[in-house]
Amino acid sequence: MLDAANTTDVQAETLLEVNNIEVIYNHVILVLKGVSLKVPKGGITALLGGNGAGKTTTLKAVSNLLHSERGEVTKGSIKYRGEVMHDQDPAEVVRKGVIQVMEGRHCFEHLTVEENLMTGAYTRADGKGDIQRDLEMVYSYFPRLKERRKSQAGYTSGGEQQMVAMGRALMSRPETILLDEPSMGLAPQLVEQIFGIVKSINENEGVTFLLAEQNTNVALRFAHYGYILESGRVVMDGPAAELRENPDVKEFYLGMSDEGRKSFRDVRSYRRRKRWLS
Amino acid sequence: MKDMEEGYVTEDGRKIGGVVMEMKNITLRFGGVVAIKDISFDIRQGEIRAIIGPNGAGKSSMLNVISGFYVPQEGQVLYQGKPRPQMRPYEVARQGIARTFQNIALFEGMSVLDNVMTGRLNYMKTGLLSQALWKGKAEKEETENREAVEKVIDFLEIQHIRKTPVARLPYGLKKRVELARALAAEPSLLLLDEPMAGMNVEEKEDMSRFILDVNDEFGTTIALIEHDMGVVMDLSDRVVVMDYGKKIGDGTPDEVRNNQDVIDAYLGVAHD
Amino acid sequence: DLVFPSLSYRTGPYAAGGIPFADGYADYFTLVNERDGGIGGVKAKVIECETGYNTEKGVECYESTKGEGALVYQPLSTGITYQLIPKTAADGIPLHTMGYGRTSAANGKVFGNVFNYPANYWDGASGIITYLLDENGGDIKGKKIALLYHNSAYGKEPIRTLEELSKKHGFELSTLPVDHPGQEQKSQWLQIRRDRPDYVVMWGWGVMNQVAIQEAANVRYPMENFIGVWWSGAEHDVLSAGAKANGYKAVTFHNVGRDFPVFDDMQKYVVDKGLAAGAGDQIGNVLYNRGMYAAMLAVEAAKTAQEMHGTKDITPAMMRDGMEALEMPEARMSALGMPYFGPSFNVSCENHGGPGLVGMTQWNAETKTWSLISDFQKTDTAVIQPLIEADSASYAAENNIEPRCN
Amino acid sequence: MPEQLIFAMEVTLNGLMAGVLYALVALGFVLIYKASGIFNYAQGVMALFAAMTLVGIMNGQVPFAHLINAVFGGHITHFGWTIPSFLAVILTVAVMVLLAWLVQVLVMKHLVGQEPIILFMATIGLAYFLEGVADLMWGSEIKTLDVGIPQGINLWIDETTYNIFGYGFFIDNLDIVATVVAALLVTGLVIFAQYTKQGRAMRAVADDHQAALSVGISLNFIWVLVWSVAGFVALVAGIMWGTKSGVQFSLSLIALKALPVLMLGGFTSIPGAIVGGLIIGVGEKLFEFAIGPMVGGATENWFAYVLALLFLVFRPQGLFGEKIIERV
Amino acid sequence: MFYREAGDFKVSYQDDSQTFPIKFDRYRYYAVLAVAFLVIPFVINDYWANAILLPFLIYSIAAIGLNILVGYCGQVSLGTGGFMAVGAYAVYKFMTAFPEVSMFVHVLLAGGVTALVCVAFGLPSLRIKGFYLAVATLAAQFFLVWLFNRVPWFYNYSASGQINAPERDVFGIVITGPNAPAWATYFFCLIFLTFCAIVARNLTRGTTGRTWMAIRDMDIAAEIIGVNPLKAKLTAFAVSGFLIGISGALFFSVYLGAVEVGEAFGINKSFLVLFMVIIGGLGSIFGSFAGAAFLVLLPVVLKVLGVDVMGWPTDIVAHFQLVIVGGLIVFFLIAEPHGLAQLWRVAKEKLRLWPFPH
Ligand SMILES: Nc1ncnc2c1ncn2[C@@H]1O[C@H](COP(=O)(O)OP(=O)(O)OP(=O)(O)O)[C@@H](O)[C@H]1O
Ligand SMILES: Nc1ncnc2c1ncn2[C@@H]1O[C@H](COP(=O)(O)OP(=O)(O)OP(=O)(O)O)[C@@H](O)[C@H]1O
Ligand SMILES: [Mg+2]
Ligand SMILES: [Mg+2]
Repeated sequence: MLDAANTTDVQAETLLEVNNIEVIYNHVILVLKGVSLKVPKGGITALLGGNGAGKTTTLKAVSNLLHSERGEVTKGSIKYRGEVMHDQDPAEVVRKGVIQVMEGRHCFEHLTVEENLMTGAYTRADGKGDIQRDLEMVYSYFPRLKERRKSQAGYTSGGEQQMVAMGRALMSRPETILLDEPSMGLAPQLVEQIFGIVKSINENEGVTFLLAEQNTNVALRFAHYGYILESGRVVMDGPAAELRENPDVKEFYLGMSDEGRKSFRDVRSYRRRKRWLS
Repeated sequence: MKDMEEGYVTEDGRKIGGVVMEMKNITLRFGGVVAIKDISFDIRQGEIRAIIGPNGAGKSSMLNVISGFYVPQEGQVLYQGKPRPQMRPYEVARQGIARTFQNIALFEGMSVLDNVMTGRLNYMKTGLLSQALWKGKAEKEETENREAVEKVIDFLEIQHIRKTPVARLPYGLKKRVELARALAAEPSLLLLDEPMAGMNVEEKEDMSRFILDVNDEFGTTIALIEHDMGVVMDLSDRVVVMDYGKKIGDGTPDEVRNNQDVIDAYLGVAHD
Repeated sequence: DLVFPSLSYRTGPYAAGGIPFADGYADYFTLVNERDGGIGGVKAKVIECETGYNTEKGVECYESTKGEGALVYQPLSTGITYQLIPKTAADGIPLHTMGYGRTSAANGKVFGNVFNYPANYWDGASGIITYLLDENGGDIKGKKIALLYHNSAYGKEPIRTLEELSKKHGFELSTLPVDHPGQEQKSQWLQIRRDRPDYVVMWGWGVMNQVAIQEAANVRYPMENFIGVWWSGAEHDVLSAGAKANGYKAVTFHNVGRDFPVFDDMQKYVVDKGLAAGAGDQIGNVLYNRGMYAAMLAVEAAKTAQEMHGTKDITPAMMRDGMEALEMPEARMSALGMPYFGPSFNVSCENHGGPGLVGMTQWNAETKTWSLISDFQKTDTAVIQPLIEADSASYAAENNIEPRCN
Repeated sequence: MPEQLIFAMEVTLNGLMAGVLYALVALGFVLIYKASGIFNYAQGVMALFAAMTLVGIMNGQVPFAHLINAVFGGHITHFGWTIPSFLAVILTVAVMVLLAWLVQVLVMKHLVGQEPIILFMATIGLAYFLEGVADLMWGSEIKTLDVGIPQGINLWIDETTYNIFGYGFFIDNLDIVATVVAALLVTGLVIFAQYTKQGRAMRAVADDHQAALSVGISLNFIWVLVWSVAGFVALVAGIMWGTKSGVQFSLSLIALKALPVLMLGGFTSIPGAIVGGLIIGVGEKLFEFAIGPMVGGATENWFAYVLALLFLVFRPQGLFGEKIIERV
Repeated sequence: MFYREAGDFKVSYQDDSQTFPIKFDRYRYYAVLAVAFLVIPFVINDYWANAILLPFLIYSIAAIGLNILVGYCGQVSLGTGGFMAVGAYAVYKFMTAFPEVSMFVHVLLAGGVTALVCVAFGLPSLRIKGFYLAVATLAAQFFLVWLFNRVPWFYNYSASGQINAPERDVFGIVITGPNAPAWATYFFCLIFLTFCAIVARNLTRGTTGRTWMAIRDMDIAAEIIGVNPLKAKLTAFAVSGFLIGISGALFFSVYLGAVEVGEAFGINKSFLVLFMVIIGGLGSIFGSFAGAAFLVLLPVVLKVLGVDVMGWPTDIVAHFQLVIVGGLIVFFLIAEPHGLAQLWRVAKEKLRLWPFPH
């Protein structure tokens, strides 16, 4: 099994620092209640947690996409390379090298698959040749996309759209990628593959990842460090390897009991919920 | 393969009945893209039937064919033994087929309660006039259906968000509300398109429990698409495997798991 | 104070026409106040209310001003007039719709409160035909006349009269409606170009006028044979077509130009003192003159009322009496510094429309002036009167009105 | 050739020309719709505003003169100079760019990600606002616009057709100029939208504001760009229509003539605007010519819409519009 | 502190689905009704009735009608002016043909006729969606106006082509024509508004309303789960047409008394009602009231402020009015895209949390 967690010795600089932020939607709905996290350069940091824990919101706070959802950061600070990030145009954030792959794909429906990928290169100033090379690279990662390059993205299957979204982000040659649920709706083979790609990009090109993921199992296998979010607060954090061994994480996030993996059939009458905070 | 006429008995002792829905040589094309190529399979009364396959294999399209949203160019759909004439999707729904969607298709502008109530359209019969005056029949009907819906809401444990607009809900809860909406219709056949995508293990466990309970308590037949092999292997009675629009496998989870074609096309490594 | 509300429109699609009229109306009252110290010593007060040519705003304006002791309404919109006819009747306030509004209101027996002297639409239509008869030595049999009209109640007004007249004089009438606002008249003008009518008569308002004149120039229709009603004959209607508009004609019920002594007073007492309602550059424009004429008639009616009732502070009811007894001989106009500014006429209980005297004006593109090219002539009452009787009779029947003046 | 047929030909030709004029207005709509999914109701008022500004600049009018006079007293109206039309057009374009920027900063920026109907509503607010400002700025009286575009019958066509058919066709010079201008504009815009990076970004923005932001497309920039171009198109339309009918309020109503064109051609298609314009122009003129006299005329307004409606029933996205994606 | 839902328990599902589940709202609603029915008729004068209250009441009905179509069913319509014209001409024909029948009946019948016309023009909505549909409804707008202008039968062959409301009464009280007392016209419209609002509320909280909203939010999914789109859309068109027809009938017969179709029911009317709906809040009955009040009152207030208080020339005020109305529309949309109703809801939500933030 691939195990990236033993590369914890990278004592890299902190690229992204989220400091005790609070996010409110619509002026009334308080969603993040003081979230802090650090993303070291060149690392893969995972953000774990159940539904509605606030993972997406955290990522959007970083990429400054909250604004268009009528959300705002009311407290705390977000710094990228020591520079304060909020109040910056989202496009500016991308130009700084931080790009987000949004949850739920968000492809440009009316554009073809290839045009979608090309929009990823919008902020790039380097020549056509480089962009073309990267396009080929994306196609080599996702051969399925090459087959469908001329189809309108709106008509591709859910998984294909997920690949488009990933590929589009790669096309911008980012320094940091915020990945929101990359594995959602992907076939198991592809999940492995995508994480493989994440890992190789991370290792070969030094791209930093902040990864929100439900699939804790895979995420902890590839990430270096993990934060567990619940109801808008960070309830636990630590190196991925440690988290994997934590009994609570094991039980609630990995679905393991002492006897190994539980069958989904067996949980029927069994039910217990543990929450660190409620 | 278990293909005795009158059904079979599962390992845990449930009785599976005869064929309720049969797809015969379905072919579906979109312009040049062939989404489904000559596929046949059946769904039996009371079973949990999984459809799996790589992305873009045509699984969702298959559900859409069953729902009547896509009309296949070739092939036939037999429902309860009879060939189904071409129908509008809402007529299909009236026959007792309910479903959830891969990209959540809730009515964002409505509360959870209202969303679930729309699931009961089949049971709403009063006329416009009576509703406009909100007296007598209309009010009674509303109350009766509300009771039924509340049962579903209780069952899925979403009481606390009853009045919340769905737009505000996190992904996982939305999926659950969608299931509630489908269940409210008290369907005989329930189609689920990736009901557990985007959930963590704990939530998947919850969802599995709901699915099993529905199947158990109401005897609802379930067809489900899912990428989590654990879930598929544990829950389903029989599995169809699709790849590039073709059927490459059909059988019990164990049979499928050990099918080399399936391993090559989909699973990658053999899953335990 | 004597209150004269002015329901004006300085915005919206017809602002270009509404502005000069409202300026003229207001300025004349200012002049009377400044020069004469008011009407019979009582100051006149103009309350301006913007309607934007919109009927609902018209209602709001009416309701908000009627309580201020309004003496007479001049709404400058046929639509608002229709609304106000029953309302003013109920409130006992007179309504003066000069050259617009409900034509059959000329019948004072039915419309006790409404006045449309000195001329109405049907007079306009008839006046145009009379003029053409004169031009052609009294015979227009077999001539083709096209009516290009704004496709609204207003534009449809002349059709019946013209139909009657075409029966009587044997000309051929064709009608060409133009939909609001009237910017696109290609079809109509292609048809005119094909059919080559001898004359084109226009019932337009707003942008329709400019476009029609421009298109007439484009298809080289002889401008002398193109005649508009008085709402299609102001400077701004012809200016944009430039030299090509030379010779265009419009029927009128008052004089045009700046050559009247009253304008010297206007300059002195109003414009130079900075009291003008507008920029003061509209004086002498056709619609300014019309607004001023309307104000003058109102002032004279008020004076008549003051004399009749022996009081300075007249009520709307007295004002009504004054309007009904109004006499406008030439001498009176001359005395006001407005010689031959309009036709001489008297109003009576039966006839609220005056004698229907109309003249013809023509545009000179070089000097950029309109000039009166015919006398104020009588229109064909034999044709018009029965129409008025019929229409007012049906109104009376609908609303259970007992005829007055018996 | 029978006379009626010749007339019908003339009507058809004129319909085509009228269609081009409609298309000029429709183009502005298409641009903004394509770039943001906004149905820009203010396009008509923008044409009015542009034309008024052009006239105002040419005549050396003092902006807001009336207001200034009313508030502070005084009688200023003109600076006392006139500006040649070419220069005035450039200045007006600059004003339209400024306007685009203001619209972006003050309005659109705050409405990113809202539903289309909300954005539509905002443009209606903008239309009101702009109309009021235009009137305050330049006065609401009617103005004559002459930038030297020839107007009136084209004699050459008249003569040529006379020699062929025995009846000289009427074609307006202004329409010919408009056709040439429209052809240039459309070519340029098609190239821009389909083949440039900004064009692609523009279409991406229309599909999904958030996703566009997430890949680093600056909505600000794209929208200012597009609104500027739309402002320029509005100016062109304003010049053409203003030359025809004088510059005044009614100019803003030409938007209503552009809507059926838009619908028929497809909201998202630049060539569609032209083709739609031609079909509508010919259709309504022919209908008025052939059927109009039987039903009392003035059919053009509604017929254009009914015609477009008929097309839509068969192609709900218009002739060239992007297919409406219906999936679950 | 006084705005609470805690402690306000529901013991039955009927209670829970009532119009105002929160007690405080319910009392406020009764209070408003009481003032509207028992106080205003006694203090009303001509100005308030004709310049403010009648247009407010009538536009509220129209806005509710359009809100059903646009806000609840998601079918954007720009044909409101035309449909109001149908109501007006229908009531005119009924009034003149059957003078002895009560005005209540006439107005309701006019609503019915409009509903039919509206359904006919709603048919294309099955294929045409979004702004395409909006523009397509303009066909109805222009065609209807043209028709009423063109065919003399509609205006009883009157010379001018205008229609005039003859004097008609209800139970002996004159409510149309110039002699109708202000309180009677007000009362008449108020009754219709109350009726329409209740009908609209009942429909929107029940099955029909849910099918409409389902179509609005996601029409394909709605059809797949069992909503018959044809039925849903056409009932929305019918109900909307019914209300808009009533408002058109009242607009003509009670409020203006005389109309010319192109002017009173032109495209501007369509836009005006749509503004009311959007500014008030899509999918909210309360919003329809708020929107109507806003757009009826604002110009009057601005006029009074500008002309009467500041003493500015009317044209400058009129231009400023445009600027301010436009500016406010934009401002409100930015502050709260979901309209005044949502602004109100958020305010309530804050109030409920008060004094604790969040
Ligand atoms: N636009 C919004 N308006 C109001 N509330 C919102 C909005 N978006 C998210 N929320 C709320 O914020 C909370 C956190 O949502 P978020 O999407 O960040 O969760 P998540 O951890 O990404 O969950 P999931 O795994 O389901 O995606 C949820 O309770 C949700 O209801
Ligand atoms: N309406 C459509 N028009 C054109 N192509 C379509 C349409 N619907 C589906 N397709 C194509 O058909 C193929 C099958 O799509 P489908 O959505 O059924 O895949 P899937 O098996 O559900 O995949 P996933 O697991 O990624 O959801 C895809 O290649 C898709 O692009
Ligand atoms: Mg999320
Ligand atoms: Mg799928």
